[in-house]
Amino acid sequence: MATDNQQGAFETNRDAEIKRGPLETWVGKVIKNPKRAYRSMFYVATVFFLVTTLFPFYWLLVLALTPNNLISNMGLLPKGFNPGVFVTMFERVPFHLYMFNSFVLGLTTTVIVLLLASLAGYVFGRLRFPGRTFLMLAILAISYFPPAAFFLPLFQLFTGGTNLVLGPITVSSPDLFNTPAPMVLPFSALFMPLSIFILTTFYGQIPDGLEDAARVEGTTRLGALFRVIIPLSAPGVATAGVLTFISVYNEFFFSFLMNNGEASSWAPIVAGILKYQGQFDTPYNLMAAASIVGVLPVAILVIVAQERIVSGLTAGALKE
Amino acid sequence: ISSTNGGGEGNGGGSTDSGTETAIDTGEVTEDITVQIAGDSRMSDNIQGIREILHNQGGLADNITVEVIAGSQVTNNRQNQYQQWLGSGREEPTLLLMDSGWTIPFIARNQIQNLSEALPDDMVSTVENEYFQASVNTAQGENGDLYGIPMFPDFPTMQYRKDLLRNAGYGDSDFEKWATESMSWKQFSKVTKEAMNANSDTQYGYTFQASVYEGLSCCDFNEFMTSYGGAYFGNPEENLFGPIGDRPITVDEQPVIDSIKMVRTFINGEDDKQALDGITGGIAPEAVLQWTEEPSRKPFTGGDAIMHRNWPYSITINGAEDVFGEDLGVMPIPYGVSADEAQYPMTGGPVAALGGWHMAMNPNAPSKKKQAGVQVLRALMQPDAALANFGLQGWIPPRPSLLDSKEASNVDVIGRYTQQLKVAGENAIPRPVTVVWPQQSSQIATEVNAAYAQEKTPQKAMSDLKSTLQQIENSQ
Amino acid sequence: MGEVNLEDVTKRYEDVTAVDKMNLEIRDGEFVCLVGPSGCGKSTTMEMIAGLTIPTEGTIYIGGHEVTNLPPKDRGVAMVFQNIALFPHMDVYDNISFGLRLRKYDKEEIDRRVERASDIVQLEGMLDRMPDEMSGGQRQRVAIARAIVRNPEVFLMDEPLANLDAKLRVHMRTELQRLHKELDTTIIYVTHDQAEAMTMSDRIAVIDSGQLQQIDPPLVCYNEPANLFVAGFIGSPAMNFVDGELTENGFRNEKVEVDFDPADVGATAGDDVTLGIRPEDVYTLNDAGSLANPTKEIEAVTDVLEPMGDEIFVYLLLSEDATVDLDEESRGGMTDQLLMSVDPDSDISEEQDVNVVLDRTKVHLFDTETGKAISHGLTATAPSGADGSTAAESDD
Amino acid sequence: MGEVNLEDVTKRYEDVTAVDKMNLEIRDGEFVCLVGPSGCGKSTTMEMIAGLTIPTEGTIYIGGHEVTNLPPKDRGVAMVFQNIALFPHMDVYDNISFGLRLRKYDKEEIDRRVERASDIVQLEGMLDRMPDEMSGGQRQRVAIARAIVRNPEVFLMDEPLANLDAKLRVHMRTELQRLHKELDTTIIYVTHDQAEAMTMSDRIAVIDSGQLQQIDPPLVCYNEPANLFVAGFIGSPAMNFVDGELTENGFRNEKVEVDFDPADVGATAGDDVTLGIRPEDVYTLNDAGSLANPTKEIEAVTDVLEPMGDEIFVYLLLSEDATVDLDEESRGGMTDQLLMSVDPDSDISEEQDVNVVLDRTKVHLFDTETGKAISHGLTATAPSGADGSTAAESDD
Amino acid sequence: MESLSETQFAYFLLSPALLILLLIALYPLIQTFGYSLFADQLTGSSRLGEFVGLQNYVALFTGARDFALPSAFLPGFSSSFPFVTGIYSSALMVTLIFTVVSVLFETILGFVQALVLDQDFRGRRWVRVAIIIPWAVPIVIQGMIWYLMFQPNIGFLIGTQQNPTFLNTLGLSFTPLRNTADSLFLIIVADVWKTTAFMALLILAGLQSIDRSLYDVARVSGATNWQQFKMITFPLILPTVLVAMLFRTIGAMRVYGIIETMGGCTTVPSLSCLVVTTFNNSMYATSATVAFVTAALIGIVVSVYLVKFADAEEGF
Ligand SMILES: Nc1ncnc2c1ncn2[C@@H]1O[C@H](COP(=O)(O)OP(=O)(O)OP(=O)(O)O)[C@@H](O)[C@H]1O
Ligand SMILES: Nc1ncnc2c1ncn2[C@@H]1O[C@H](COP(=O)(O)OP(=O)(O)OP(=O)(O)O)[C@@H](O)[C@H]1O
Ligand SMILES: [Mg+2]
Ligand SMILES: [Mg+2]
Repeated sequence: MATDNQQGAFETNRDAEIKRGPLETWVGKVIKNPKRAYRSMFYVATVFFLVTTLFPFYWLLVLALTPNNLISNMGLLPKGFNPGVFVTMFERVPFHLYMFNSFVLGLTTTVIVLLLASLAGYVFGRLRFPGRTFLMLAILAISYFPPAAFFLPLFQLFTGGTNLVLGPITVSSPDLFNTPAPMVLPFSALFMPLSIFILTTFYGQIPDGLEDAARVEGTTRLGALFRVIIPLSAPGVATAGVLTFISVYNEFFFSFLMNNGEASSWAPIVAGILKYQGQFDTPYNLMAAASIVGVLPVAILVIVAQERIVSGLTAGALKE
Repeated sequence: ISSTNGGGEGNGGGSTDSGTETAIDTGEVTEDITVQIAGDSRMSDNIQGIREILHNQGGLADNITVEVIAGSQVTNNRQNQYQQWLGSGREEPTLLLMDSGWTIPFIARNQIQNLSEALPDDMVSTVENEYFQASVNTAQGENGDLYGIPMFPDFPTMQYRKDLLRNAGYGDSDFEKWATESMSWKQFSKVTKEAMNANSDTQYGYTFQASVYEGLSCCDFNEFMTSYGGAYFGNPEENLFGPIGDRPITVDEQPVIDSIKMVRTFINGEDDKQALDGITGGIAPEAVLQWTEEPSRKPFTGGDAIMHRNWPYSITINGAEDVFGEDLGVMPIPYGVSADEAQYPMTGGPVAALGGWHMAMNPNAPSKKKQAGVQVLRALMQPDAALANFGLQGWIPPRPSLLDSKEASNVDVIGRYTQQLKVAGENAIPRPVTVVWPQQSSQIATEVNAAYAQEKTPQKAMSDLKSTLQQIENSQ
Repeated sequence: MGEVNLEDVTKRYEDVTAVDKMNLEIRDGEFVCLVGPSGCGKSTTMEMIAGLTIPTEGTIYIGGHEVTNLPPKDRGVAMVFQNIALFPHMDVYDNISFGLRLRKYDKEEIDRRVERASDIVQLEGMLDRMPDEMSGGQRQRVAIARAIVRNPEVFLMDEPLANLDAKLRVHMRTELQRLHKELDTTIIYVTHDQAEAMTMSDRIAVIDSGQLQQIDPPLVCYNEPANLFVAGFIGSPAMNFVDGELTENGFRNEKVEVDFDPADVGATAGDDVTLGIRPEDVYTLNDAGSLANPTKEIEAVTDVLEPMGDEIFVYLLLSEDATVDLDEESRGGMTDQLLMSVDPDSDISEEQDVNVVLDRTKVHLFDTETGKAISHGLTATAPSGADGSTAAESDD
Repeated sequence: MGEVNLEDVTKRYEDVTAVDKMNLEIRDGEFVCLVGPSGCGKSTTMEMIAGLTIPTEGTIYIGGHEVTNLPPKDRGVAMVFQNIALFPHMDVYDNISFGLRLRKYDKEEIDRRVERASDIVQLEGMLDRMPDEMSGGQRQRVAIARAIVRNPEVFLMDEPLANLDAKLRVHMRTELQRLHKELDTTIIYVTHDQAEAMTMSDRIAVIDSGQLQQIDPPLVCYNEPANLFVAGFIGSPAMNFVDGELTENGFRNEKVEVDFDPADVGATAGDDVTLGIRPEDVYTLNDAGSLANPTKEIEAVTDVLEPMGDEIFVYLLLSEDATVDLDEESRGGMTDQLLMSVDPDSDISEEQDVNVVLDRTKVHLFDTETGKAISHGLTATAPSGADGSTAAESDD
Repeated sequence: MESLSETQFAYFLLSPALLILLLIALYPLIQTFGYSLFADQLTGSSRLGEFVGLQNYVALFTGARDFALPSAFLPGFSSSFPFVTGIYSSALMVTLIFTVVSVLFETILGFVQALVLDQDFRGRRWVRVAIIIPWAVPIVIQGMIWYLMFQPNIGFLIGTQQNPTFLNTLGLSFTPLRNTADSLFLIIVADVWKTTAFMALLILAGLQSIDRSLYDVARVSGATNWQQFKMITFPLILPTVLVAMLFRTIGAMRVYGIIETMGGCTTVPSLSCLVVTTFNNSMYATSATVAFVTAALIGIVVSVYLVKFADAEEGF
């Protein structure tokens, strides 16, 4: 009986279709079957986002492939085709070394941040203690300041300009200029509040029961953090990690001023990109090429890494 | 942890006044030593060639090696880096390549070595007597002492398309004349308009830079203004580099206003309410208001413009065989009034804003390094070395005389235009660099751009600017 | 050693006192069931013993050492959680072996133990499933296995069998008992299943509103409940309660009369008392033949019958106008009804007049006001002066 | 209307067939319990009816309409989940009123209904608690309330009372029954509690390994189980099974002999059969007096006694060397033991020789191989030639 | 360690994070605050002049320091905020507009992106890469991309008077990057392009952490997709969204890089622009002062925000 009804509905529908245009037909179908509407909305959204996010990259590619001299009155297609730019960019600047530096800086910072922020996130997300709100706000307040506000004292500290008085002895701080330390440390401090807040929300949402179970099984609270809470917050942890890593990868202020800009002095990718730039002349094509090389692999790597981190965390990377 | 620096006395770490003035042992260094130079990527790209020049043409001893760290080419960033390095008393690098546009603030802060005290007199006097005067001025302190050796000056010129002008009826004889005898803005605008009419498929007439940036205040506007006999602070000979607060502010004078009106005519045509009489209008696109060097060069290089003001680097690009080759013409910047008619000395005529870089010395460097640094400076100053560097890195020789040399004119592309450069160099006008220039510069750029964009009348913009500049002057 | 002592332990949440001055002595190797109504504080007590919740007041000892503030891992306890709490990111093997891996047992030992545990809970072949691929009962078995792979001194089990079917439950019950014997560990066990509590435990601790009501061996709790609460709580279906007054001649109310000498039970006439009698101790006159000490007849009419297969629950109304008010049956207190359990073969039908008698030896008396038990079972014979009409007297 | 039909419904996961060609017809307004061992596919069946899981094969109808692929919201069902699944970010009130708020009921109506539902589940005064501030049983009650505030055509309840104590469970049971009557909805109910299944349901559906074994009224399942599985599964403690052979004279094995004419039960001599007898139908000679149709005596010795309060379970060993092997008791099949339930007053002790008889009318016979039931209850008298020695004959 | 009280334990675990923050953040901030109490010093080897107390702050608020700061074009922008005058108020205005608009759009778009990425479909990983790469683009390059797109005669989005593009017909000027309103708009677009990924990533993580069985319950209760979103998804990821918004708000209020690389700090002077510009001009005391005032303003905005959402989520 039910099938009869449907049959009937289907028939009328077919009759009507003949007179309708394709759009109307589609609309009709959509009204009948809202799933279809969701599906199409979903595709429209996906395509929209793909176009809007990728278009500037296409534009970057157009710039890269167009010989620098011809970059003017650009249309949607490259003027000329100069794939050699991807070779030239490495000849002009040892870009891979800068990428490597960025990588090391990013990775080190990310590890430090995730470690410390995990502890802090655990504390803020799962423990109740006096001073909690105040400390959270205080940590947050660090993010209010523009990086320039930290710079001068830090520069002195890291270039040996600050004297530490330890009782009778006065030691001047070590000269860390041109080493990763004066970048990694400020990055860690400046990007940590974000991770702390992210992890706080994620850790706070893990049911107490699971932590309890782990503790009764014989972990310490910290053990439970690393074996249960962090793995279960894997998407959040991975995201905090990715955000931190990429922030470091892109950071400009400290990356630029805490070294002399040489690849051998741990200068990161931003310095590398700027290296292409002359005082007046700007080889847009080289910079575009360098950006593509600098960004695309990293983005892909980061996504792959994120997936691996998530699956690694959740599927027992912590297994002995 | 406590810091002896306490509440913010903020004395830049180890830097001390004394270091900048002591004489340096100028004798030979005997041991192997490496001198680190904070240069740019062009230098570091050419480091092998530079070493050869230093040892072969410059006669540098073999035990001294130079090493270049390539600071950012973006001049602001470089300045910033140097401020931190020198401010905190770092020992490296020994030598620093400094923009002539901001060497003076370092001098004012006692952050670089006083070369008049430290170098042998012969070196100092060579610089003072034989180098482009404008360049030398930007490397001197208030007391007239020398703090940097000009390595290469930079002067903008007017580039043009001979092929397009030929269509408008001009020929080689005109081009030859213009190469050394610049034309007036009136004529320039007329010629440009004619060429535009003769080449209707060419999009633009004259392209230059008028974005809100340092390049407008230091250079483009400075040139327009100076070529009309205007000046920022009255007589440039006396007041260009100070004394801050004790000099007139003259941006509201008629020549300055006229220069603004002229540019408005270029952009908006002769029916702009603030058009300048005698100037042919509508030769420059509105886009110049947003253009800096490269965006303004792109259309020219791309064949879409007839006239283009830019620095020598672009001559090399535009004069290359696969671009315009011999069809690229170069002349000094046109003038508004002749030097005689101009109110102040150093103004009027085919003025060119001064760019270029000096080599300065880090006073905190160990004395052995300073000693070797002096040897490097001496080697760089050798005429043969300067000429070789012109060929290698395109560094325009800092002594006018060298531009006349055979070697100079043999340099690829730019060698064809040494005479124009020499004229420009002799008429160069530095920006009024002082410690407050950075503040003044951004205000100037803002007001001038607003006036060009018809958002303010020239008079209003300049009187606003005057009062702001006054405040800045007074703040010191 | 695995003795567990709670001394005056109290746990207060903001507005709730979950556990109230609890004193509990559990001997080494003992199997104790905690029972009590939902929300009475059983889980909270377990959590405090495990160290997951810190008591607001009081002291906890395990094996003679104070552990009140010790972290769980140092207490040597294993726990099966009421909410199961499997680690969702680990497969069954990893869940079960979690505690062992923490303790760095070697691979083979772990494998051996996991295999053994999964055998016991009948999870062979599921070791690589993830928790979300399992049924409710399977998950619960994983949780049990996770606790039993370790050999702790104290097992805490919070309704470990709630999601299992009767068959499996019986199986698990015997397995746990065997385990208990083998390992000689202390087991504290929360259950809502009377059969579990009765068969497994050495002693049952009955808790109400955070307070310990009675802790005694199962049959003692069943036969000699300390108070109305325990009497009503232990036994399913629950004991019948009839409110009345104590007279010189025994218990009296409108419908029910039970004769005895108040002095025999150490009470004085005039008190308000509640009489308790379990459904299986109510007999129809037909069946009363085998009964040694019946009470006087009580007139009743049957209401609802609930056939259970192996017995039938008969709801009897004592007054004609009463209806079975399943809803408002409250714990303890007077009701106008009696529940009787009869043989499934009995030819009893709804709305039929039946006269019933109670087994005197199984009659409980409670002080209505305080709820305290006064006596369990009356003397075999009715006191002189009371008539023993229908009941055959035995000399047992 | 609320009839629910499953036609050949199958659900396969990667390597497991959770539900296997299930055919189930549930009538409008019926109360059906699904029972079966853990992991047999009960929850999966419920999920498919609710629309949360789409069957791999087969068709589902609700109220006569095909709903196989319809989203849950269009099926008019409410469900209590086995894993409870309260919304952690909502307080009790919001959890309960969730479905009503979705349907934009007005505030008063919502208040009224929530109050009613929370009354039923005895959660008054807890409406503003958050789920993590509640005990396991309290949470489960919220889950029940969340389902019953709505008046759907079909209720699905997956072990809704697993975490409740006996008392509360009885209360909830009657409440659900009342609700069922009032609303006249179809209720499909998963439970592991035999008493629940027996008392509440119109019919019980017994499932094993994803397959429906029997669907019949409770007493039919209890008294006339369709096969060995059902017989063993329904009833707690479980039915005793004794393997043997069918001879001309009836059932025979080493220890147990039951005389009857195979023709009477429609079987032929020589078949392997399994005899089933429930613990309450095993009598000691002493108690057998009341028994109309006893079998021949069986010699046994008592092993373990399990006193339950209202009865005692006695494990009998039939051969002397046998021990109670609680572990390997398998469903159906020969065991050397019998479980007997006796009155708590019986003076029976461990390791005592007792001879027992079975109630002939309660003897079940199954085909050992296929498990199919052959007969339930034997003719009142033994066939001629068999001796009816001890049993008194009645004319019933 | 386990025997520490909850409070002790909390502080114990926090100590490494607090230590590094103390050294790397608090110490320099105190130093910098010290700087703000001195006068600027442009000559001589000392970075700072004499002690002036709070005069820098006074000068900033009264507009007496405006000459030293980049100023916006549009006079309408220097509308009056209480207690703030002149350029500072216009910078505040620019910053607030930037913050509100960009954070709003980033949140909405990020949300939708996250919802898209939460679906299971073929090629999801690549769509995810696509959505995330803008976030990986260094600001210099981000600036270059958009700068060139809107550079007359280079990019194709800007036409000429004779040959306007559709953007021009919509009202974009022919030199949009020299004009405060237009460049602010374009800078917001560029920022939304880059940082939406930040939102999307965080929200996606939040979505992935939701217990799926809650949706089962909701569906059986009759929730439509929209209702599931509104009543389950949204409240459960709200804490994550709030954190993301909080940090984007703070980030946006400190915007500097993209402005500098696209329009220039003189065209669109944000609060951070003032800090960096004065810093680059060696006016360390003014820079420190502006930094502290900026931080205080951000603090105020954030407090308003926190108070407003405190009911929504107690997590903070
Ligand atoms: N997502 C899944 N993936 C794989 N197997 C599953 C999945 N869900 C359930 N199963 C399996 O399907 C079978 C039936 O599961 P179901 O949850 O229906 O059992 P159940 O009868 O409800 O059991 P219980 O009484 O233990 O709750 C089980 O063997 C289970 O392991
Ligand atoms: N975190 C908490 N905040 C406030 N009250 C709580 C909290 N945890 C438990 N409670 C309350 O404490 C009381 C005891 O809870 P507990 O979990 O111990 O009960 P239970 O005996 O285990 O009950 P059930 O049999 O239902 O699981 C309950 O009333 C419960 O609501
Ligand atoms: Mg509990
Ligand atoms: Mg189930």
